[in-house]
Amino acid sequence: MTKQTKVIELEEVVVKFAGDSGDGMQLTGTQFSDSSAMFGNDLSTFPDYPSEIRAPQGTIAGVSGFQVHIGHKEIATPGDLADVLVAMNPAALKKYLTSVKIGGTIIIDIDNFDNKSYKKAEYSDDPLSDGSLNGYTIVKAPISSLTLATVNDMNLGIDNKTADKTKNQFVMGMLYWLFNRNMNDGIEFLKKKFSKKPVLVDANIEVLKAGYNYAETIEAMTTTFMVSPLDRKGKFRNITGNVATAWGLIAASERSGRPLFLGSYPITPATEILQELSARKHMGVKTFQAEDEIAGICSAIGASYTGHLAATSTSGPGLALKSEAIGLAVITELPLVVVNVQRGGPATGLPTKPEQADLLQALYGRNGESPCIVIAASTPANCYDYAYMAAKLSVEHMTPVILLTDGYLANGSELMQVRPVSEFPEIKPRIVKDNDTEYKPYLRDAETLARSWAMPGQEGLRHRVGGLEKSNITGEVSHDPFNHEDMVVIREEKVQRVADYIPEQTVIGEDKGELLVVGWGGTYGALISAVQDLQKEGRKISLCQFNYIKPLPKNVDKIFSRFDKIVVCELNLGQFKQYLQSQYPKYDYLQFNKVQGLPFLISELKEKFYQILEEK
Amino acid sequence: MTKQTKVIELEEVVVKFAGDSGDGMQLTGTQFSDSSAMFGNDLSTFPDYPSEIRAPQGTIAGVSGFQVHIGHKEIATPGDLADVLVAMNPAALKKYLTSVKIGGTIIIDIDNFDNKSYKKAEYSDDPLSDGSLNGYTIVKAPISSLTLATVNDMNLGIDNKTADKTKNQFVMGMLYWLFNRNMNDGIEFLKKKFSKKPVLVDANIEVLKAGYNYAETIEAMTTTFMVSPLDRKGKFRNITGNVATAWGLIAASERSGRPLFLGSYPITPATEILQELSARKHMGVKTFQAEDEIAGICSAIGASYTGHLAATSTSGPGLALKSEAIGLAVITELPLVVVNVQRGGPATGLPTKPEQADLLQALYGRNGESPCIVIAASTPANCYDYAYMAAKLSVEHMTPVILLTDGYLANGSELMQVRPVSEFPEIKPRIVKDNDTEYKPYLRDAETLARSWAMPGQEGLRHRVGGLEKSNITGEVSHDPFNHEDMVVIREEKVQRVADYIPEQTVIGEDKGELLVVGWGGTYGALISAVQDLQKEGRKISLCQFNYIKPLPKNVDKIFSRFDKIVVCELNLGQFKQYLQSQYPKYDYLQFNKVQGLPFLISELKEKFYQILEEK
Amino acid sequence: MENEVKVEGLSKKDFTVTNPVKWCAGCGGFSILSSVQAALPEVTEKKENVVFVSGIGCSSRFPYYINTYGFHSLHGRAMAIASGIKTANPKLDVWMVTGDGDSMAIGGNHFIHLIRRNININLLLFNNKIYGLTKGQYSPTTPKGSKTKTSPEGTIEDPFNPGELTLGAQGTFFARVLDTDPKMMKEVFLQAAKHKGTSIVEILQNCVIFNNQVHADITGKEVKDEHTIYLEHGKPMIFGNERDKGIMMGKNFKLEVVKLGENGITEKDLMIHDAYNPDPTIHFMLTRLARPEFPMALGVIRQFELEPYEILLEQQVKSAMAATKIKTMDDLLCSPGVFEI
Amino acid sequence: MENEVKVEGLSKKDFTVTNPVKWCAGCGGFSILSSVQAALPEVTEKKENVVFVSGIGCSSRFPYYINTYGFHSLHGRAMAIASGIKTANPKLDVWMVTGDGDSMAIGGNHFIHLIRRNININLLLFNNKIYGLTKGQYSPTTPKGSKTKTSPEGTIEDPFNPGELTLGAQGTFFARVLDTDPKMMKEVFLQAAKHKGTSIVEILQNCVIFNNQVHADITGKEVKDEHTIYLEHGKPMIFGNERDKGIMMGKNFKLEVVKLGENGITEKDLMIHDAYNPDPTIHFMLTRLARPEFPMALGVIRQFELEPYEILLEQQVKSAMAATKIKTMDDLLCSPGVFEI
Ligand SMILES: Cc1ncc(C[n+]2csc(CCOP(=O)(O)OP(=O)(O)O)c2C)c(N)n1
Ligand SMILES: Cc1ncc(C[n+]2csc(CCOP(=O)(O)OP(=O)(O)O)c2C)c(N)n1
Ligand code: SF4
Ligand code: SF4
Ligand SMILES: [Mg+2]
Ligand SMILES: [Mg+2]
Repeated sequence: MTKQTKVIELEEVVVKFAGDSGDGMQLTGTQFSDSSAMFGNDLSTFPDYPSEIRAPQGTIAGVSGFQVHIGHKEIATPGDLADVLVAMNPAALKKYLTSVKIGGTIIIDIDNFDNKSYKKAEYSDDPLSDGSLNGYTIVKAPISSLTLATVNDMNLGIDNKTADKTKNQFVMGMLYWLFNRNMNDGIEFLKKKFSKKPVLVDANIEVLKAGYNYAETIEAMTTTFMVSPLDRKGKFRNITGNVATAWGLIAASERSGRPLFLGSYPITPATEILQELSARKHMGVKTFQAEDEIAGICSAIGASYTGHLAATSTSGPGLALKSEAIGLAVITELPLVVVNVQRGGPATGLPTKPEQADLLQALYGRNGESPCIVIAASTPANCYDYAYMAAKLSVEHMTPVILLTDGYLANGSELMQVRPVSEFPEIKPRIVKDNDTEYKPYLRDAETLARSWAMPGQEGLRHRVGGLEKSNITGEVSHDPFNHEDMVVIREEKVQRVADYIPEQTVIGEDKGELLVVGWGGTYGALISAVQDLQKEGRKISLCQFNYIKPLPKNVDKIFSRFDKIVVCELNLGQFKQYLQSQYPKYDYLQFNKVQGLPFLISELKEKFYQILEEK
Repeated sequence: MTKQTKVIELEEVVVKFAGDSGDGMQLTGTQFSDSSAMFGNDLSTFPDYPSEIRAPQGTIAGVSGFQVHIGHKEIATPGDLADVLVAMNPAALKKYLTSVKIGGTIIIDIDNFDNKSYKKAEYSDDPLSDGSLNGYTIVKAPISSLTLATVNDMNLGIDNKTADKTKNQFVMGMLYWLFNRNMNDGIEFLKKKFSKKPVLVDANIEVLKAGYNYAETIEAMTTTFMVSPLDRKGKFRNITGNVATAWGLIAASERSGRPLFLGSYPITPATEILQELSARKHMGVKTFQAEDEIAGICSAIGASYTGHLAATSTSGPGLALKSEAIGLAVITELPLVVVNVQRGGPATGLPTKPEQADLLQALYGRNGESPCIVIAASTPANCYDYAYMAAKLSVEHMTPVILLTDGYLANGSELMQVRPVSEFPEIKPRIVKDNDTEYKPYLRDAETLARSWAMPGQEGLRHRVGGLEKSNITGEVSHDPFNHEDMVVIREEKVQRVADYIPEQTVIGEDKGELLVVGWGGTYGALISAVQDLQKEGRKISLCQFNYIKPLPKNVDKIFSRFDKIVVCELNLGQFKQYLQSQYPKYDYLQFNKVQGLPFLISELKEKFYQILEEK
Repeated sequence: MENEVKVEGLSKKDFTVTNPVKWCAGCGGFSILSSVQAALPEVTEKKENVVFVSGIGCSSRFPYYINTYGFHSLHGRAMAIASGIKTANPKLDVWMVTGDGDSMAIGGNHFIHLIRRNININLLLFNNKIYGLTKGQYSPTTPKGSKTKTSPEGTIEDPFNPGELTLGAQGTFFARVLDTDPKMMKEVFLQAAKHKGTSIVEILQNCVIFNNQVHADITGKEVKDEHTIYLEHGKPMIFGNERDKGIMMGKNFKLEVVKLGENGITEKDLMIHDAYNPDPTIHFMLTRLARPEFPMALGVIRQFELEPYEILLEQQVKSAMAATKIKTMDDLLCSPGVFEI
Repeated sequence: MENEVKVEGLSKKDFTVTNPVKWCAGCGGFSILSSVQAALPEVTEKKENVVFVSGIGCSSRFPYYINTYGFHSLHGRAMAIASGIKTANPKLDVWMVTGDGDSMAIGGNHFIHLIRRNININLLLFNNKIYGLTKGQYSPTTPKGSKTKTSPEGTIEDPFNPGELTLGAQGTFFARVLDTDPKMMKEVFLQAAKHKGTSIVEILQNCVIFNNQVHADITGKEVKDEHTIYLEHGKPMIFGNERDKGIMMGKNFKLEVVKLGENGITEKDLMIHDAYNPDPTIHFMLTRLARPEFPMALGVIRQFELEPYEILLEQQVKSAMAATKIKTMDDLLCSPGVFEI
């Protein structure tokens, strides 16, 4: 098949798939991502589910989207705007038109564009003729009807409903053509996916080919794109933040020799961590799906007392419910990893949308002086690393760690390079030997102030823990005023000393300059993209993205002091800014906040940074 | 009975009663306080219960204490050290000896001072002869035996155990004599108290008289004290912080016309609020003793939806459990008063001890951006005023208010002047009229940004509230990004605008000077006492005690700017300081913290202030 | 929100909304909603008095789909919120909608305490035996062994039976209905509404997406009459396509399925359903009847009148108010304990 | 904490502590503690394997008073913490001590879920029908009408019966004992310890300070034998000072108290206690027997063996581990889905 069309080489491309919840757009998106990854591109993806399970067909509320950003270079976000939109119905078009670059390509399933569908999508005019699509390349493909025809022609005895479900392969076929990809990958994928239903393999492959051929045949698509592979070698996986978090915990369990226990209760967008670990019994993982969040964390505290690497996973409302029990882990000085996948608040809020507004809750949301280590992951793949570190710090310092991620990291995916577990730092739990006659429950390590871990079943170490204030060293209940003050100070100091065990804060860019952009957690992708764009233009701008929040790395003051201005960018009203203000009061912190349940756009960040750089 | 003894006129006196949990010291203390109040003294009291219900008799753990500070002048605290200690057994003496002023008077029940009791009290030597009491006036009274003899002599058929229980009246009798009081008050009190058991009236009166006569007769007590009445007029009550809180809510209910509903779960030291309101059904109050703290607050939110003045009362661990539901009240914009009586944390911590470490939890302990009004009472009696204000702000601004008190205010008592309810500011709930065709659930008042209150049962106003983000004005569920941002900002702004409706912050002392002492809540008594002492010495020191915490009063910056130094004093590790730092970053805040489950001593405060004033 | 003019005589239309109902096509919720809307005009006099409270879950979206006052609250907390509403204002008709997770996982404690207190609330429990809204994890009612997203090898927990749990918590009213039978639903909803006290109505609801056909052995058109028995107070326990089967008390206090006409058995030998029996033992047995040995019991299994909590509280308040001289805050402030100087 | 040398053959002394036990003089807790200490040597082989978990309350101070591993946790959460301990390490002997408030007020949800999951934990429920530690408010088991600090006019709530609640939650073991009867306590604790699954032991405990004599009608020396019946599996239900009374199944499936020898009634007419019956109906009736009509049932009322949760989980883990080729993290990272560039 020789091509008549022009091939454009691109550094990066953003494709968005959108359709009804039942149209299989999540699957198509994943399939396209995987094939890009195998081809050698870097990538980042983000799904956009509706908040109803299946809102009425054809309505905007029912549209499900999936965005993927692939590149010949390193890719840090799923992209601001799409180069290509696949819109399976008018609702999808309406919802996402503003997310397409001017001049972008829009592939629509013309079979679904009729007056009835316009009405459901709340269009008053026909969008195909009202001029609203001027400036875009519109490909009107009869996807549904050609799919049906293809399958019916095969006489496999497949009913129309099932046949219709293969139409996402028609779309895939068109994209294979559009991106000059080898269709064999797709064929292999389908063979595996439907290995138990051979009829479906055949049907899907046929539809895939039909899509490819259709794209090649029609004249609407005169240009195709080529995004060449990156020049890098190694093993990679396309991984979501939630799976990476689960895996990081498994890795830490293996390295620490402590079996993994997760006590959890399902909640969007954290549920997949529980699901993933429930499917990992073959790695020796035990999961306990509790009756609620409180039982989730409490079962984990119990498991921690028995010497397990214990974790609990949740989102904001669940973290609120766990507050009291986190305090119990603080005062019993037991290790515990609390994963909080942030979503829009307050209360139930915007459960499917990302936000960074649980930071102050993580830091302060408990009665009494109740310090925890707080860390945050910043990309889907490094959820693995920070889950690992959370576990390491927790068992080595004998105190709970709150790991913050968010719905954007959790559901988004990117390529993770596979590194052998042995390359990760060792984890050394402070386990007491049987019959150690020196053992006292609250005897502490001189450096870290961590107590030791003795577990039921061990001989000669019987002791009790609990929520009442304990006497230092002996661990007996104590109402002594000075002991209480000592213990309050020790628990805080123990957390502060973790600063000696974490990496120094890095600065991306020059270590001095006009503007230091400060971010934390999941905004990394957008911030680094925006900052690097400005750096390329020669602006004196650098990025300081925090992963360690409590304690802060030791060199923060030194970094901050070398910049003329500091702007703290967050998806909340300024929580990290407020925290920094209280820790390093001498700086003036500018702030840039967005609380829309959406990630930062690179464009809006750049605009803000230009503006700050210009205000002298 | 003419007196042979010297009468010393005193400005103020601190008396401490201490004995076994069963010795009735709480009752004796209260009786002494009441009689002092009726006599015209000002006063402040504080009980000190053991944390076990009845720890073994004679042990230090089982000692129950009650301190009362009376004065011819205004009294702000229960006092640092006691002038007079009544110690019913050696354990009581051991526990409280260091709480007595050098030169003070110690009355002991000599009948209980024997080797067996010394052992229980962990005395290795006889304290009466080992010199440890040198420098004190020791009155060795055979309280138990004389009481028994007195009652037995009456032949009333009272058994020894019951007779023994009257011994606290013997102590009272001695104190009536010691303080030159008219015993008729005591007799009247006993007649009322035992009105249903006339035998006990007689026995108790006889024992009271016996104590008086004994004191008069023996030579050990050569001086008596006279604390003259204050020169003030009016009606007063001796009231604890918890009762005052309950009553403040009742008053607000009456003034707002909204019936009062309390949903609560018992927890030390907040339980008495529930108990007091449960006993106030005659005022139309409904209380709901819930199955847990979450049901407590949720039932109150339900009641608020029906148009009740709704409240929930708890302490730190309970506040943690209520976090998620407070967020629900924030997003539904329903009025709700959350009373949090702080105690020592973290976790169960020191449940019977006061602390101020729930401040950051009150401010930030919820998922998402979830602003509440936060206010704090500062004396037992003004719990009444701030409970009233909490209710007023909540129903007028349609948002939850967290009222912070602490175990020290809650159980302590002082005199409250009775003011007619009409003297308090009006409360105007924003209730919608039936069939108001303009009504929209989230339509707002232009000034306060408060929405209106429409309640089930009202015609033509059917609507829904809930925990998902709502569209401004219409109140429909909305996932719109910009609406969410608007609503997050509006909810915060609504709370900030409350600053227009609260009094300006007052400064006690000059409005400029060398040192501004900053405190908040229950430390008022100690801080004002210390500051006034230094002011009398001509030091340029003033006090700024905060009751309104979020929002802060509008004139704070102006006040702070006029002092050379600011020191923030709190019973935690510096939570208010941290908050001030984030709100007014330009000041250097010194801090003085104590986390011992104990209130500040006036003496330690003065020492600190001297030191700061001297460091130039 | 409604801004319309009041009309006399309520009809189903008074309770319908114009906004779209956003459950999945084929969800059991639709027919339940419609049955509730059909029942309401017959049990309420003022539509303004009706309040629907729910927690979080697919089922808990209900208040948006019915034109009454409504509160879509927090996951598991609807029982507590509804308790507050009804206790504060006993005049309201308080209904609750909840799921098997909402009421019996996170909300389990409030569920049993609501029942124990016997607050007059009508609770509709959409039992689809799965967490719908979070997309398919097992719930406390999921049958043991089920494979779900969080139990890839099958669950290892025995499920709650909502009926047994209700009776174990001192329940005064329990009924079970099918989402496929609007007539039965309406009938039972009316009885629930009339019951003074907490009425628990378990509705076997189909979730087409995550647990499709989980109740098929009960609700399937062909099997329903053979696999269920609809209980009515005072009537003999008969069931079957041909209404030729019945339930009898057998030996050792075990229930038995018998065939009418066989072995000389007639209607008179059958158990008569006594929903009003204060003793819950037989009701406990009935809630436990399970396939394949028995048909599943439907209808009102227990209905025992006991003065509800909010009425007893109101009585205490009223008599306290009548008995006191302390009527106002000023009275209280000047009540004994005050002294004048 | 113990730093002593291990001795073979455990005795009560191995479980006693030297620190003072700080309950009020006369508290029912003392005799319960002593009975537990007496039972432990007979049911545990390694004292290091014993863990006592409690919530918050007077009763929950228990772990400080017994020389074993212990966790004094949060109010109401002991069930969840103990579940985590036992699930994580099934080799441990996990005991729980809780109060009526701790287990059935704030802890109610964890209580019913622990029971439903049937985790092998022995739960000792100190039922003094009051909140002791917070000084005398009513609890979910306080008899209706009781005047307490929070119910000055008497409570208006019907109490839970822990037995009924346990059975309603699919309980496999329920027993009831008296704090005044050490022999009975020890016997029943031994059976609870041996039961595989969640054992709920309700102990009627006296609180001398806030609820003195609340159980007097049951525990009083003079009335005990007349007012209680001690049930033993396989034995006829006989009671009374003279052991001349029994319980029979009467008409309409109602239990009846009968006198042996009267109306020709002999032992053979009496019910035989079948604790092992999988069907809980009769157990449900027995937990409900109440004065004055009936004696209160004591002893092991239900004991039905069902594989506990933690064992089923361990089996799933073991077979998953045996079946997989993915054994290490490196294997997992390189499992399907990986690609090499
Ligand atoms: C505190 C909290 N925890 C968890 C969740 C997540 N969540 C929402 S609904 C739900 C379960 C829904 O199941 P069910 O109650 O059976 O309702 P259904 O969707 O099946 O109707 C869960 C776990 C939440 N919203 N809030
Ligand atoms: C979260 C929380 N809420 C409330 C309390 C207060 N509290 C402690 S024990 C208790 C009730 C105790 O009653 P019960 O469980 O019956 O134990 P008992 O003291 O009678 O043995 C309460 C309400 C607490 N410690 N923590
Ligand atoms: S997911 Fe299931 S329960 Fe939820 S709306 Fe869809 S069909 Fe109904
Ligand atoms: S208060 Fe009651 S339950 Fe608590 S220790 Fe004292 S007697 Fe025992
Ligand atoms: Mg469900
Ligand atoms: Mg109790």
